[in-house]
Amino acid sequence: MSLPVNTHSAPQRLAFNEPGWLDTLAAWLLALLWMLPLLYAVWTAFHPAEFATRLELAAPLTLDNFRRAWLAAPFARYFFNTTLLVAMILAAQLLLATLAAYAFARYHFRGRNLAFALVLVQLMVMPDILLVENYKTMATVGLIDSLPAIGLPYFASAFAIFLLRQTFMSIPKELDDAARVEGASALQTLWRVYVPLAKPVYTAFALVSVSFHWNNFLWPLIVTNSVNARPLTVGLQIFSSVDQGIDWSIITAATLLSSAPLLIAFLLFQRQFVQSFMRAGIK
Amino acid sequence: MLLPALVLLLAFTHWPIVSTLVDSFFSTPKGARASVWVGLDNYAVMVADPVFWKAMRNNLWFAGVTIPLSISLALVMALWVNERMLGRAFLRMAYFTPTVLPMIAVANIWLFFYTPQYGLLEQISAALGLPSHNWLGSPSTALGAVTLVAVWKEAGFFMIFYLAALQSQNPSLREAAAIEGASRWTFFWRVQWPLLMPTTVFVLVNAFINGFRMVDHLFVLTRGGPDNASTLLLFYLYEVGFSFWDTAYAAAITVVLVSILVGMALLQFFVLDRKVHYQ
Amino acid sequence: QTPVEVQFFYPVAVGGPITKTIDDFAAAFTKEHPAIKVTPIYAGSYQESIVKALTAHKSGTPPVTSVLLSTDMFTLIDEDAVVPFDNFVKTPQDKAWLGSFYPAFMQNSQAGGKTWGIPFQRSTVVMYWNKDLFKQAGLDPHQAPATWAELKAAATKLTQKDASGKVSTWGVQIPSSGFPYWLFQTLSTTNGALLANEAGTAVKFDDPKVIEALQYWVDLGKAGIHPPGVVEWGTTPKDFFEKKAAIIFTTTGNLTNIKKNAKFDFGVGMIPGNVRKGSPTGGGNFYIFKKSSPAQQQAAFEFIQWITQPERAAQWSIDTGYVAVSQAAYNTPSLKAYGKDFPAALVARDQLPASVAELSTHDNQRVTKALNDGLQAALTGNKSPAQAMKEAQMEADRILRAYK
Amino acid sequence: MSAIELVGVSKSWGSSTALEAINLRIEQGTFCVLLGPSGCGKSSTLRIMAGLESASTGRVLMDGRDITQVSPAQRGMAMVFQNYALFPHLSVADNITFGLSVRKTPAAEITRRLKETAALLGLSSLLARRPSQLSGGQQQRVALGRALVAQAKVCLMDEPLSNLDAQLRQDMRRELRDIQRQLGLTVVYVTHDQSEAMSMADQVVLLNRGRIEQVGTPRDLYTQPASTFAARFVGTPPMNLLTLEQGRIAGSEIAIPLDAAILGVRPEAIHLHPGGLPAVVQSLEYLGADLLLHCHIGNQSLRVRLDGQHHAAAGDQVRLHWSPAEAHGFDSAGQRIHTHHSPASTPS
Amino acid sequence: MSAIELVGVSKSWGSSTALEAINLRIEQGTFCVLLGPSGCGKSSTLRIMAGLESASTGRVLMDGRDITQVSPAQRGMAMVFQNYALFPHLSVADNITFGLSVRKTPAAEITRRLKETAALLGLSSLLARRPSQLSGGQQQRVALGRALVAQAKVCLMDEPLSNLDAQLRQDMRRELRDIQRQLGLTVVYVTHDQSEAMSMADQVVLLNRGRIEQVGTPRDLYTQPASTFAARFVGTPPMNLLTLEQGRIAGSEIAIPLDAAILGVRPEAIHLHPGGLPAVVQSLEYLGADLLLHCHIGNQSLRVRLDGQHHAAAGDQVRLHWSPAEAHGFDSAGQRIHTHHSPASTPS
Ligand SMILES: Nc1ncnc2c1ncn2[C@@H]1O[C@H](COP(=O)(O)OP(=O)(O)OP(=O)(O)O)[C@@H](O)[C@H]1O
Ligand SMILES: Nc1ncnc2c1ncn2[C@@H]1O[C@H](COP(=O)(O)OP(=O)(O)OP(=O)(O)O)[C@@H](O)[C@H]1O
Ligand SMILES: O=P(O)(O)OC[C@H](O)CO
Ligand SMILES: [Mg+2]
Ligand SMILES: [Mg+2]
Repeated sequence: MSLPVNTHSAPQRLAFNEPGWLDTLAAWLLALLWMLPLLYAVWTAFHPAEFATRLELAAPLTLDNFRRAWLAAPFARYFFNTTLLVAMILAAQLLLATLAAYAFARYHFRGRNLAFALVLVQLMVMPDILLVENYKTMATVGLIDSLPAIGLPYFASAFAIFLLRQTFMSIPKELDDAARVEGASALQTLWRVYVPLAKPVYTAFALVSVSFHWNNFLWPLIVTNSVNARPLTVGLQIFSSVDQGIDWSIITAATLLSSAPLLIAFLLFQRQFVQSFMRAGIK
Repeated sequence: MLLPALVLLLAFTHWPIVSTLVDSFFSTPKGARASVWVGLDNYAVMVADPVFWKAMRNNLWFAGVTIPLSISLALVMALWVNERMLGRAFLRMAYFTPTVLPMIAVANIWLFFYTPQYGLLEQISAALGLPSHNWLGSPSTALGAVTLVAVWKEAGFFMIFYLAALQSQNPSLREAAAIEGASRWTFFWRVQWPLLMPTTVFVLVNAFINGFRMVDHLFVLTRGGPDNASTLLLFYLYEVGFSFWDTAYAAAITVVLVSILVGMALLQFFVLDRKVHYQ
Repeated sequence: QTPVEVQFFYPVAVGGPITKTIDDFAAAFTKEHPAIKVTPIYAGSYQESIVKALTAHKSGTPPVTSVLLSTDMFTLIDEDAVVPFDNFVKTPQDKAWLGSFYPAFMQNSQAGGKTWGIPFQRSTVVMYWNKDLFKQAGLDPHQAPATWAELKAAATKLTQKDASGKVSTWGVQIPSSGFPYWLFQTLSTTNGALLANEAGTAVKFDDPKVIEALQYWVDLGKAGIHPPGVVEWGTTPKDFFEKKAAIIFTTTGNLTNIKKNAKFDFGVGMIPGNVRKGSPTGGGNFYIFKKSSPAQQQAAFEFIQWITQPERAAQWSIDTGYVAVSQAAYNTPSLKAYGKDFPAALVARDQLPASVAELSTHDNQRVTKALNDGLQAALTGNKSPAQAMKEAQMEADRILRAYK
Repeated sequence: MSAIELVGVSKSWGSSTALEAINLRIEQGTFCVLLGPSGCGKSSTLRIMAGLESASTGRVLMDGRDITQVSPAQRGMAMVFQNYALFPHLSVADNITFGLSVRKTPAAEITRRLKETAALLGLSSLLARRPSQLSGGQQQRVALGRALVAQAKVCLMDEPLSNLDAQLRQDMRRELRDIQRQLGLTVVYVTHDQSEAMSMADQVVLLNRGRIEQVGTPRDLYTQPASTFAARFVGTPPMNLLTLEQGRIAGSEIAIPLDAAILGVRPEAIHLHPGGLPAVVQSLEYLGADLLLHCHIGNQSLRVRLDGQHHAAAGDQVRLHWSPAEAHGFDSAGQRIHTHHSPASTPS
Repeated sequence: MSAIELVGVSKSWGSSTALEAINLRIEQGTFCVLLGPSGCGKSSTLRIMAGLESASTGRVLMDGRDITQVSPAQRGMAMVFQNYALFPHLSVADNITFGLSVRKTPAAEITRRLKETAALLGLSSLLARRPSQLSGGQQQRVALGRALVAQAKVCLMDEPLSNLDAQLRQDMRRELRDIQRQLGLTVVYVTHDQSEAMSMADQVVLLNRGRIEQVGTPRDLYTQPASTFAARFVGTPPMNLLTLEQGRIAGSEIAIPLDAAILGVRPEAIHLHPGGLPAVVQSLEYLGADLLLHCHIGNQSLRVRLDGQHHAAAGDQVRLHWSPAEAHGFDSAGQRIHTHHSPASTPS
């Protein structure tokens, strides 16, 4: 630890609070390493195929890979499916979890602990693991190859219930009392007091949920057969199926295309994202 | 209020768990042949199935490496970006980015990194004059290669949790420790780390679940090969269930997977949780 | 009146704009037959397509028809998923059509006296070689190695190393991911072994001739003239373009792709023989699914008939490199002209007489996985060829016991 | 007729009893303070009045009507919570009108009442802010606004000033009292701060361990504490309580002409006087206006409040004197012995 | 020699200045209180002494040695943080001995000192508990223990009592003072509570907007406030400040024989006297021992502290009197005018 030499300079904290230059260097190296796949993808996607495996600074830029990728598979449809899917799942999760969490947080009823334990089971055993049985269920109810089939098993999210319950419990009971004294019903109180107060948690959860389901692969792979219901990930995998011989340029272009919405959203909102995580107290 | 959520949970979590267990005692129906009670036959097949054991061993190795590695990296990242460091916002973003990228998509990029002869690793090792290596094509490195991808994917996600926890720690603890003469290192080991324990448990549980759930990249990178060197339980389950259509055997494998996860849940509930909460 | 909708899954396992070709066919057919609407759905690799199709079948909503590996026949029959074509073959013309396909392709299309699959996207494995590299190595660029011994000798000369002793070009490259058993059949067949019986109920992986063939493959690697470990099917054409491999084995279905992308003069040849010449046939057949309505099945049948007509088959062959499925197709003016101009396009067909059926058994996915695992184990040096094949045999026997 | 009446109200939590058969009348338009130490049952009493908690036994009457079973929303009482319980996500305006909008009051009416209330409380310029952007005093006024806007006749307040700093608390006390008088509200006000109770109340209800210890005006409580508990609880510094043993101050030879077990004298009633009782100064506390002496007589200690201009040092010998009228007697159970006349007003 | 000396210390945060060239000497073994309103720079001053913040300009000396560049760990000062900053995962014992074990003190020595400190602070029976299992006062003592066990000569405390309830705060003040005297510590103590400063300090440093307003003993500050700021900040209720216009109380015809712009009189210095100045009672505050009258003279308002036994009502006419010695004069800039003799001790 070294101390700042010049105390007459602009105010600054003392050394015990500062990371050393070695830390900074290491942190940056690791960051570059972590970015490498993305950097490579950007490089390849924006250059002609000949440069996919060669890094030459003089390589010309092109958008042709994106054009080719876009035409090679029904990406527009995939985007539509994924967007719809993610929105549907998120809406259902938020609605169901809000109601359930409120019941767990503020009502005392018989079997509450048992019910909560049942919810917690799903934290561990996620629907992905139970794909064989869930597939059978979907087949029985005739939902295979539809967006609801992809979404249904995730509609009731134990994680969301757990998180919201924690949050609701941490909301001062007095706010609930105040709302009741002011004449609000239980649902009014939930909607006008609890939900707005849990906003950071909703944001954090929404981001986790959206990125999880935008990226989810195995279950959609199994329950979808056709373009009608196929989400981006499955479309991308079929598109880049290694058997065809790998055209890195077009695959990276497609990869960037399909992750762009999340990536851009994250870049734009990364501050809020990290903060809402912190405020949500997910820890 | 609780009903809709509970019904869905019952339908897609609890019922499948029970019916998986039941199915694992029956044979697979095929075409005209209906399924019949076979007792423990499916488990006997499992015990004798070298691929299952290979998948199990691989999965334990995969989890055993991914969990500590991604968690310790996450911790280091969080400690870094928690401090006032040059380009902190960029660093946070860089570490976190893998989390938002679809695994199935980035696996294609990693495939390029690992490709023999002209892949990135090859180009780097060539530049350094190292011998070339077929990373995904050799049994000795295939599993390691897919594990590395998992670590890359997970660390940033866990970092966020650590970061959130660090930020909620009382900043005067650091000052108090400084006054008491503690170095940064002492402060970390004696104050920050113990206080992060609940987060570590949370992250640990998540890492554990992911250790048995993350198989997307296998579809692109190795498909479990070569010679099952990189196959994992869930991937094998997928193959048995949807490639071989042996649903009864798949049920038995599911039962094993569920038992592992539930076992972990109980361990966490009864052991870890007790020890780490201070408030 | 709404047209009958025919959903149709198809796979792609080679490079090039296959999807577009198929879409064009479907559009053309629908234009000619307004009462039928054919919707092609690209379903991924062969592996993924069979999974999709069977999944769909199990959930009660299969596609009406699909192109799937010819080798999936037994599996599809066992799952009671498909109907035989004999049901639809009524008129003499139909009968003539059914008889028009190359017999080699029908080996994997018929069982129990019925026809379950109609050849469409069919292939054999052929050998591609880089004439420039041949010249550099002092070999005759017009003369491909014709025997195992010649192949090994040529590959030895073709293997190039850079200053640091690292191999920059491999003499020969035979892919071993995806469907290693199929490429292995080029070696087992030429060594005089057949891997399975016709009924698909027994295999002979531990035949000494099979082990010997595997030993040859392993030895190519040990000699340092074939890349070590498992070689990707998908990147093999790219390796060829990049001159990382001088000779490759791959499907004739990649021909058009290679023709377009190779920036050098290349040759296409039959698989080098040992005790005999030979190569497995490969590729996909049309199947009609049981759970679709009779009207849909009939419509699918019409489509399949239409698309396998000589002109279409010729067009398909030119667009992709796959073998046109009937002799008549090779008599069409377009394919004749193409073949004259580009003789390489005929090699696969000329290889047909020596060809054998692709490995196909009941519970095909599992049996082939057993063999694939064994092959990979041997190629990566984890097991000796003999041990690997013995274990694969045991596993296959266990799986097939139920079908004896 | 009294605005609120509790009849035999008790409350238990499982096996522990928070309130024991409370009987209490609060007259319309008065400012009634529930005073007592932490855990004595003040909040419980208030919450039972509000309907937020149900009484284990007993009845709650409002204007003579039994409302024991009526839900909080329908009692039409307003309440100000200890930490204000402002909705942090709503603006000041929305906080104030929350109840009106929940009750579907017409928009024009809401606007009108909001304007009036904001004007009354001097909040007009702050209506768009969030609670977090307000000072403690402003927050307090918003909470008050929310309670007032409904124009409820009864307003319940649970330690509304306890989070404010000294200066602000001082100002708010006055403001609250003014508003209560102006609007003729019945206010039930909970606090554990005796000086707050003294300076604000019409009627003080002193609670101790779930029982009512004393009810009366501030002056009653100060000048005629009904028990040693009341004597010790009201006043800073509190009344000195000296144990008497056989008519003498314990540990000394000083006889006290009082037939009691405990003698109470307020610190400000004690003066330095050459003819007083001898005592020793243990320590001092300088408070500017006052100087507090901590003295010993026998083995009893007592505090003496002197003018701040006095000088003294630890160890000094002093002589203390108080008039007999200032001596309070308590029996060994701590109950007041009513033998002495008092210069204060008679009990109500 | 002074234990701590600040020489021309200033501190800015970006463009805003928290401290402006502070010069301050704190003598060894004294109890020095930094007093001032929120944001005046108390914590900044303390943190600069501790080395937790670096001064923008100026030097910090300790026993004459320049320690401006020395790290907090090496200054050998102890510090008690406002929120205690106890390590929540460590037991009381481990919290107290944290510094000793970090500094590799021998185990036997640690045990011995822990025992002593715990005994001194009455923590002996709590050593195995976690901070979360302690009451606020106990936590405060642990924080103190952690600071004392190191046997540092200088102990810095940042509002250590602000989280405690009134009773506990009262007790802790005395306890702290006792310990400081007993161990001969130099204590620098930050508070914004003037009564705390008055009752504890040897020396009070009154800060206002980053400057030192006045330095002196509590009595100095109370009896000789150097400015209207000091006059208003010290004392409850604070000194009345009446604006004079041409020698008269503003808005009245009452002449005051004082050559000043502002007249200051403490509420307790005013008495009812038939010959006094006429005033009108606006409102009253009954506090038991005292009765506060809020009165008007002209357009100026002032508070009068009377004995609690007085009766009065709003609207009463009263006559107020104070001795000339109790009148403080300030110029229009708010600075004290030293014309009057004072009965208090001479400034130090
Ligand atoms: N929800 C509850 N469950 C169990 N006991 C409770 C509950 N609420 C209050 N109590 C108990 O009832 C008693 C009275 O509590 P109450 O809140 O009325 O006290 P209070 O006088 O308001 O105290 P404070 O000044 O600390 O707010 C206490 O002993 C308390 O522990
Ligand atoms: N880290 C900081 N960054 C910017 N300004 C600061 C910082 N810390 C303090 N200040 C500013 O410096 C001034 C003095 O702050 P300081 O904390 O010393 O006040 P204080 O007297 O301790 O107040 P309080 O009684 O509220 O704790 C304030 O105006 C404050 O806003
Ligand atoms: O690549 P294809 O289409 O020639 O066919 C490959 C084989 O049949 C796979 O088993
Ligand atoms: Mg209370
Ligand atoms: Mg401060």
